[in-house]
Amino acid sequence: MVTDLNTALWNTIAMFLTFCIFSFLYKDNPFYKIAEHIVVGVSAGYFAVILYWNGLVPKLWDPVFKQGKWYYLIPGILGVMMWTRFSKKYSWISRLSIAFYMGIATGVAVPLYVQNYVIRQLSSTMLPVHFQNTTGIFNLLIIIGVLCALIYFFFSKEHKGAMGSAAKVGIWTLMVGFGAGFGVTVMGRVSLLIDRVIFLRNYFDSFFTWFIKYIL
Amino acid sequence: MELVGTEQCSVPTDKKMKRHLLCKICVLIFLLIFLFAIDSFAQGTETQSTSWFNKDRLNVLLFLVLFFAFVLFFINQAKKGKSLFVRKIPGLDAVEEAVGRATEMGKPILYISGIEDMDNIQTVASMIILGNVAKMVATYDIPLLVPICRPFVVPVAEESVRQGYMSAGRPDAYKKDNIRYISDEQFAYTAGVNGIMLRERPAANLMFGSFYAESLVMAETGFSTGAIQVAGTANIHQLPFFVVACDYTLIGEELFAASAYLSREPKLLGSLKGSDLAKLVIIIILVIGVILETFGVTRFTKWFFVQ
Amino acid sequence: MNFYERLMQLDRRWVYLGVAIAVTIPVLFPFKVPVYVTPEAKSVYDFVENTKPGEIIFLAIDYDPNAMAELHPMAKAIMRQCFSKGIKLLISALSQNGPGMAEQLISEISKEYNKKNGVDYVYLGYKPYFAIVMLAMGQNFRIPFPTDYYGNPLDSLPMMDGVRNYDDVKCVISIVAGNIADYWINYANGRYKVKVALGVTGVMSADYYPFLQSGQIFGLLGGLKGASEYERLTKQEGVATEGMSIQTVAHLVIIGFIVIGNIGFFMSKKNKVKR
Amino acid sequence: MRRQLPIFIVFIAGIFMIIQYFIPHQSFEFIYEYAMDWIIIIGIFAMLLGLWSLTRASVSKVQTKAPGWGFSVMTLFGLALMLFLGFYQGNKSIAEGTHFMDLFWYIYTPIQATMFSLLAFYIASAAYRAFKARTILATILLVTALIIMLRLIPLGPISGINQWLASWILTVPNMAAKRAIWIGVGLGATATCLKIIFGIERAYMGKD
Repeated sequence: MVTDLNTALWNTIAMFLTFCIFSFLYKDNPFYKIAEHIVVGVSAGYFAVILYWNGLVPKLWDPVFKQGKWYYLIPGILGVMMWTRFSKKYSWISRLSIAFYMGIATGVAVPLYVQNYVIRQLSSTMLPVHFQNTTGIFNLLIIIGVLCALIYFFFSKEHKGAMGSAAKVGIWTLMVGFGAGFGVTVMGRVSLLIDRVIFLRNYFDSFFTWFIKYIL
Repeated sequence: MELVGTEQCSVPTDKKMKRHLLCKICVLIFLLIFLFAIDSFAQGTETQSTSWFNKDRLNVLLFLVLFFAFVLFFINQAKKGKSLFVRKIPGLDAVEEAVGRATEMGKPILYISGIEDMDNIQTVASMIILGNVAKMVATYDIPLLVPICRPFVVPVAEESVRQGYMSAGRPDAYKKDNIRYISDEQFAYTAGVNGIMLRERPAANLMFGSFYAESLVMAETGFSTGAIQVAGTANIHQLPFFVVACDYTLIGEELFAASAYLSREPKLLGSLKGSDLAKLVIIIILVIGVILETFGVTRFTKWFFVQ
Repeated sequence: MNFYERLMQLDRRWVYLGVAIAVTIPVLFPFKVPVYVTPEAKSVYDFVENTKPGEIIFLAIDYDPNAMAELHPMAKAIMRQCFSKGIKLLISALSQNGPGMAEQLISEISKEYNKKNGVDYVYLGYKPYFAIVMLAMGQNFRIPFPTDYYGNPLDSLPMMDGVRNYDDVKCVISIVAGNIADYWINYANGRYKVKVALGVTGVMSADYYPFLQSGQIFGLLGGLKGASEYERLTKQEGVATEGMSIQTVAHLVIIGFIVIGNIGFFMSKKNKVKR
Repeated sequence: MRRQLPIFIVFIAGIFMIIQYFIPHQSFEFIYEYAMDWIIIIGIFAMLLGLWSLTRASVSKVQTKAPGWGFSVMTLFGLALMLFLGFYQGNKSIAEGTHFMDLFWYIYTPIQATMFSLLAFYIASAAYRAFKARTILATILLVTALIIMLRLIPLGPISGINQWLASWILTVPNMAAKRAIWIGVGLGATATCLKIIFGIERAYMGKD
């Protein structure tokens, strides 16, 4: 891992920052504050630069000036209009850009939500129910679960009587789902921690090798 | 314009008319340019289709038209003054409770709108809730802190909060500096929010929007500061963590129902009713589909399959 | 506060310490735990085992470096199994930040088995809009990828001789983080009927069981667990097997804390009733 | 005009994008791609607003010597350094091996990865705190999570049964819960979009 002094120095900084963040588990402290404030500045700068080179240049600059697609100036102008927010008097102009953005975003979303979230889920829940094998019975359970959980999401009726019981089964189903979601995630999160611990192990490994080789 | 507010009409009517005309002409010219652009530049696209309707998507269209009709019908009903019942949603009652508690303690309220941009509808819903929360907070003199992850959300959040303060008649209490951009990066943002939680000690953390892995980091840090926490998201994979670590959680659709519930505005409540009716239709279709499928009729199910 | 109440309200830092120890000790002093092999992992393994030498499997490396910890071991195990059996690999990388990482992985493993680019494997690389790429590959691999990652025309590569589209590969195995997986199922399997197996992150795995049930995918590897099962099946114990021992201890510790909390809860409730 | 025009634009753009979905004609395909670029481009220009907001907050902290102002200097320094390194060599500045990427790999990445890994601790503490059999709902949550977690632990002969139970939970009740939530989310999100497009919900745009 430690191949040259440059990398060694960088890795030491990385190791130090790793410990800074871990120290937060004990309590808030100046080391965590250092790491926190640095990463806020660095990441904001990183994103600004990346957005410029990987966003603005290929999406606006190149089409307009290299490929002659002048009509890409229109979103460019709308983008510049966002900057009127720096002025009190003209800040209303930025609302036009916001309006375009919101219109496009919501318009694109509507059919996609209906397709992916409503109709697709609906069609894949239309399962055959039978009692020949477990699949048919499980299908029935899935359908009951979906129906009850949907009933839980009714807002304009009081959850009383039959509807109340169905809503109750619905919330139980939801809770089973959440428990499962929680349990499944633990493995992934522990993997992340293992990754960091292995980073530290490798760092100290190579550090001690180097230490023994050159100092002793 | 139906929303309550401090709207002023200082422009004389005929001048206003002229402006209206001007704006319509502008839009017309703009659309013409737009259509011209389409005609002459549509060659570079991936698909070279010349058909004018995608028949595979008829099911989506029908559902959408039905849904539009439901929502608009009930909004109309509400406008006519028909009263609409909405069941209790504990998570949303808790928002008011949280604001009340923060006021008692004289501590700030922290509002986190998730880490996605305005093109995610959850962020849009979150901004609408933010407006309602701002309205609640405005009357008491406690700061409403809104750290933000995406630059484009900043102006929208500013407008929502300002609008909320104005609706409550307290435009003077609005502080722009409390709405801060932190970082686009998920965990840099999380680090910043953690910092705010620990140093400014908000009495209430409201987290509504699209959250990812950072949900639990924020909720656990918030818990350790003793804040009352209400969260809501439609991202299923994060719901378990909010349910476990927060005092109240809005599950999925409840997040979208929040604006109607909090504002109690009849028109918005109408849309809730509309979407309930749509749910009823879905349940009926589902039952029919299951019965047909059980008896081996698969055409119905197939018709619902979208590519 | 009595003992049980205290048990119920341990300072969270004790929990943190528990987790830290659970993870650190196995990293410093590795040991092995037995792995239970699930049928969904076994079916991927069996499929590859039953593939004849010289036949082609399509391997899609569709993840970014930040999913490396979980998915790299899987990709390695599958590549090793294929190369050692003389199966040829056609490899793509459809995740935006993945191609460089995939290239490193391929050159590392191919060196181990002395396999040659163009003869024993072909690395197609990355093209944006994965859905369109998948559909186009159903027609011909040469539409989205006229050349391979290194710029060689596909027609100049001996392995690609007579290989046109999905019909000429035995199956698609996608090691994937994110929604690209859905498109392999809907497009590659749904439209072009090629057999698809997935290796996904632990968090995603729950979402893909239904596809297994409906037969849209023939096998599924989930997270580090799936990788360790595969390592076990192919008898090459690597990072995932080591990782699983840490996972096991960490899970035990977390479960232990849950049990402690509940003991505290029930006992203190009991005590209150008595009083 | 200041108030009407934006509402009008939202309406036109929204309806247009909905219609576009149903028309496979190449010119509409083109509009879709073009419109998506609009969103991206407008979003990029908004970055300056974000940077301004961040800088202003930090500078005012430094100016007023608010507690912890020294840390704000670090934020400003990190930001300025990144911006300088990202631009001073033109478009070569962000290639692998530059100082810009060094900062990315050795400062940003380790902090980001470590923040992420804190979740291993938090997931444990959250489980310890919340998974107590207080109510029926909490018990359901606790039991399912335990069954799923035990999947990873070699239990000898019970392993097979637990494995089966875990995959049953994942494929049956878990699936049902997800589908119901998705359908609800789909309806809620669509309704929210409609309210935006029809100008019923408009406070986000301000109105003076």
